[in-house]
Amino acid sequence: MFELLNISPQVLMGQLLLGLINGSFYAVLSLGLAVIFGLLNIINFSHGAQYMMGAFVAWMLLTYVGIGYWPSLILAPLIVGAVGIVLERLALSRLYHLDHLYGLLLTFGVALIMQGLFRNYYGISGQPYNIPDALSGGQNLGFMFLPNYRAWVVVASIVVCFGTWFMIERTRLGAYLRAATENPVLVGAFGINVPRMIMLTYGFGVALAGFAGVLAAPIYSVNPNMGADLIIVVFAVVVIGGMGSILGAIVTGYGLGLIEGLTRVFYPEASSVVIFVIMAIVLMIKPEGLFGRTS
Amino acid sequence: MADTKPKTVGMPMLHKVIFAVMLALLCVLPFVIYPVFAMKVMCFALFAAAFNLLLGFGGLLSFGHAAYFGGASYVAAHAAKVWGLTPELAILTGTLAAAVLGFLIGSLAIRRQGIYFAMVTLAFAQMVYFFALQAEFTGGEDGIQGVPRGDFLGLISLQDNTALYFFVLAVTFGGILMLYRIVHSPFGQVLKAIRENEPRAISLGYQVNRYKLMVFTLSAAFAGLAGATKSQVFQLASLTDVHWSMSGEVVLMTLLGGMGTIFGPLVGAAVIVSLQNYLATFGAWVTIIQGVIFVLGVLLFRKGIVGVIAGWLRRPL
Amino acid sequence: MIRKLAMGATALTMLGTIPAMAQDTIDVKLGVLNDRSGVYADLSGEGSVVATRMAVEDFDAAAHGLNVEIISADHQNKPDIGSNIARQWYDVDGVNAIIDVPTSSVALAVAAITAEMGGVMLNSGAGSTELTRGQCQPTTVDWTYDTAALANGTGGAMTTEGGKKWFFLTADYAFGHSLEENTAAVVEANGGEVVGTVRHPFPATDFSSFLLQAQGSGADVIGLANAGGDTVNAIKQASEFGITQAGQSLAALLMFVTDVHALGAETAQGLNLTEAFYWDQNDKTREWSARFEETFGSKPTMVHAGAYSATMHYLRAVAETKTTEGPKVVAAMKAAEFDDPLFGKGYVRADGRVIHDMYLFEVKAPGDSKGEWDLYNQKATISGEDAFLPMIDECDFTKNAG
Amino acid sequence: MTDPILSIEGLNGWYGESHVLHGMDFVVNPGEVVTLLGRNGAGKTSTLLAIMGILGKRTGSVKFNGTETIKMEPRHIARAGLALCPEERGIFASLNVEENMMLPPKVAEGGLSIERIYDLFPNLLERRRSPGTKLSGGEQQMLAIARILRTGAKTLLLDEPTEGLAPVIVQQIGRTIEALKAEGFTILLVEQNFRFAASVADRHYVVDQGRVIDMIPNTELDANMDKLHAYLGV
Repeated sequence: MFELLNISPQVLMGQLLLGLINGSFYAVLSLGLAVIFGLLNIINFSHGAQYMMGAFVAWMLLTYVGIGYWPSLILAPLIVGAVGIVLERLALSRLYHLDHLYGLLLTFGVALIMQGLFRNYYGISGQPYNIPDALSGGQNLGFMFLPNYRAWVVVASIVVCFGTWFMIERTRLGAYLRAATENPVLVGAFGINVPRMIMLTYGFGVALAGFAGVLAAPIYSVNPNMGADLIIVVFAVVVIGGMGSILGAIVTGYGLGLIEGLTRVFYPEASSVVIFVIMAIVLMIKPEGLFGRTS
Repeated sequence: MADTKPKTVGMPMLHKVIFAVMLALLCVLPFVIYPVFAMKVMCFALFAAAFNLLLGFGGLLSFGHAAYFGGASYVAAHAAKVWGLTPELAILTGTLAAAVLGFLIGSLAIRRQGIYFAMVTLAFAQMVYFFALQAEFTGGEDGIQGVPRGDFLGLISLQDNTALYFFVLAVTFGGILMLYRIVHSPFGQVLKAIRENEPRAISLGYQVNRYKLMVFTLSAAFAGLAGATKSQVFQLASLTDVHWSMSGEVVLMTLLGGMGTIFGPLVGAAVIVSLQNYLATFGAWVTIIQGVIFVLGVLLFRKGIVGVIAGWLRRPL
Repeated sequence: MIRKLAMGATALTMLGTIPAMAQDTIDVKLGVLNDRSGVYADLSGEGSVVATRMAVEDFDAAAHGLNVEIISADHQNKPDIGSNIARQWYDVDGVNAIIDVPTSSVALAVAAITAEMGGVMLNSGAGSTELTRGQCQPTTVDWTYDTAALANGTGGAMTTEGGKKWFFLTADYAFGHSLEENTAAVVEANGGEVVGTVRHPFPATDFSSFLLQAQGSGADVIGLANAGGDTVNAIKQASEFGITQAGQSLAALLMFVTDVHALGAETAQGLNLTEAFYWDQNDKTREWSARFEETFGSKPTMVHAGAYSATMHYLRAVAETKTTEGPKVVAAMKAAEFDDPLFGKGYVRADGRVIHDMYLFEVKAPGDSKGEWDLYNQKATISGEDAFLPMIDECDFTKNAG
Repeated sequence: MTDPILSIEGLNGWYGESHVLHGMDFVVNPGEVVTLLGRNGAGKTSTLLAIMGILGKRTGSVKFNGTETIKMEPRHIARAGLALCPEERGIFASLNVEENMMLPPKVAEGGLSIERIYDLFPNLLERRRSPGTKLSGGEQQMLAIARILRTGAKTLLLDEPTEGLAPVIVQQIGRTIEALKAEGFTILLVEQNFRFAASVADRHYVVDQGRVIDMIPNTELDANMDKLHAYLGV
């Protein structure tokens, strides 16, 4: 069948692998978004800007302080997360009793401010950031040349996704989180500091975005707009997976990466819209999303 | 049930006065400020008012209203340029197209609620955007350029800015008055009942989904009217008008002005369009300032400018 | 009515000041309209304002009896915002010429308004050939480049050098399509063939999938018919996937020195591209670019240079004709050939197309680069006549105007 | 006479915009089991929520162990040794039985160990990996009570622990409460099941329209039966 479409199985394999790599970014980003939505009930529209910030912080660490890729992989998410925590304390925490809409609008505004500021100071053409030496080069897989860095992206994202999933679904801290997602008031009445948990969760979700940004820095252009359109796609991923579902975000992230990859072979023009088509279909058939709980 | 049917509410004196003052000001405006700019403000005011019908009075947040606004502007531009229709017919065609599109998307979207509703509308709007990007007649990212201004009813030339201004004034002001009428009609009262308590409205025997679809279609149609008119003013239709950030912008206008108020969206649109216009020299600061407005609006003035004023006056505005 | 009164008042004041104006000072208002916050902000943006101001100073406008004022605005790459500003500038602010205007959709809208209002459109930033063909206007002067010239430069040179089989990575919008079409025609005219095309959404971040398809096609050259961030990302990823090491060459069909700078010589080395201007070409360009850098902080792009030279030529024509009426000034610009410090000898053709040399550059290897901005080796010069498309009859305004 | 462990004076409470408590006054002494009786909507559950600090807004005085808590955050009140077993049990669906059990942090020494709890409720041990809400109603109630026994809190607020449960389970809960009382726990109980209340409590406060209108010691219950029926509208 693939031969009929003029695509050899080898090429298809390659494309699927690339889809998986893209899916890695979607998975890490939508995971952060889902974690935040789960506990805060806020759609974090500044997620794309925070992803951009992760890449920029890595670049700044390198340019101004001389800190390289590996330390940045830890440091940049921490810094981005800390900025997120400030935002949560100053602004978001005042909105929890309101409709979802307000959180979305506030974070949308924050995204505009962040992107605008970076644009003012660093221009738009982007900054160079090289692949770390340890990961330069690549492997010839027979059906394609796989750059080492891309392989690392997949590994890193799987580790982070699995780690996050494990932390939330299998640890005591995660149990607090899940409980607070269901009934924050009761969890507070048990003596747990829910506001601090919410603050840290937001910081963590944002740090995930920052992490994705550092991962992206060596392969995509580090520029202020890099997250602007991505947010809409990641948003769709979370909705398809089921708002707030951790597993849903991860699986859908990788899955849609693959589907997008296939679209790029068969109908490349549509690769940016295919996710929305799927989102519309999913919402029509299973409105709570593929992995969402019906409530 | 039958005997408690909500009645049409007459226009309160205060609103009559405001509309009259507004109209008077608008008649003088083109001699004071640049008419094309004023026309742009009016188009966006109508767009925001149409959006507000859905969000503020219907309680439905659409995140894809650019589809109707921009879609209609393409159709109207095409109708005027290629089919050679007169401006009023071109606008009518665009509006109809938006209404049909709104009906189709709306009939699917209204089955979902809250954030899911917003997402469905966004998804369809992205598809419309994709179509606008791909379709032959839309001219890709160049858009449809050089749309003739034409002759109103085939008689009066709209080449002159002032003539065009009064044409646009009639269309948009008329549209806004019609929206006012809709909000204060029995239909609007039912909408209000649905927004406040949907299960109760259902138990009262209202076919809630039919009302939702109707308000969605109406909102899309008026958004289309605004978009179609804009295409005649600027003589072009472009991707900007169907992009998702346009959907975000209209939310901003409505929120800033005060959603669920009559005059809020008009004020919001005027403020945002003026900002974009007068801050154009400041480059990236425009986005930053818009962002700051969003943040402050959400934190401090959730009721919006007009909402706050209405609170002082203790009168609905 | 109020406006008429106002005009009457202005007329009165003018009457009153006639003695002072006996020296025939002409007020000239230039509007630099470009992208100051979006993707083209670095390659045009504030830099074009700086370049325009330099032109006014270098021309010594006051000595020529011109009183020049420059204003600027951000069109945000939106045609409606751009055309609104343009109309307002002509209608209210009394602007005589609009300069730069990157983004084809905005440029086309502004060109139409300019013709209607009798201004002058000095295009430097936009690359659409439509400006001097399908949608040509008697008041348009298209100074710096267009997609056809880029296609001729890069496509022609690379095909004759042996890159016979081409694969295009095209941004899926009108600009990308026309860039691809122009280049494909040149490639075929030079005996090459197009073995495949993939149209990617605009904007896109990940190009690996498309690059893999390009790699699988067995093409000699991968032509990047896109712009800005898309091109940068595609090149970055091509280097990552070892495309060039594997023997395929990359041709960026629209790329500016700021993009190359953003990529760094490390990643961009060996890349072929065509530009109309490079700061390090000769003493004159170096001298001017140094002055530019002093005010602006970085080296100029060809768009900045174009804004400078177009303004120079425009001011010369205004000083000569002693009018700011668009059609007359443009006619004068077309009548006189120029010898410009930045663009060399050239002329404005009847359709508004400015004919000057274009250059094929190759990005230096990092070892050969002596500084952050030392990026290009000049490979070939393409004469203006060869670079640009021939004029179409409908746009021969000198003839049509009679 | 010892000081009361819980002393409520002039407690007003609001749920959103609506004013639900209008000056509650009552005390609970150490080691007592006290019930709040009253019709639906009388304000019993709101009283418990107000004591925990999780009703929308509250004024007046709530002294716990002599400390004024009216301005304290819920989590600090909990840390002081008050534990709530909420209406409808508040078992978390996304947590398994053991996670539900381990959720409330220890607030004092002397809580039941997990082994002891599993001894008491062997069903819970068997199903410790099942999602909390997959248990039967009775098991969920056991879980909800067990969970707060773990924390070491000695004053428990139980909101209708018998609601919707089979008689044999209700009896079991009754025995549990008696056992807790014997161990020195203080319990404030909200009940609709009047007979159950009578079987475990020392005193009963009758609540109506957000205030206490009467107090009946359990020993005088029989004598006051008619009055009580009138209050409760049975």
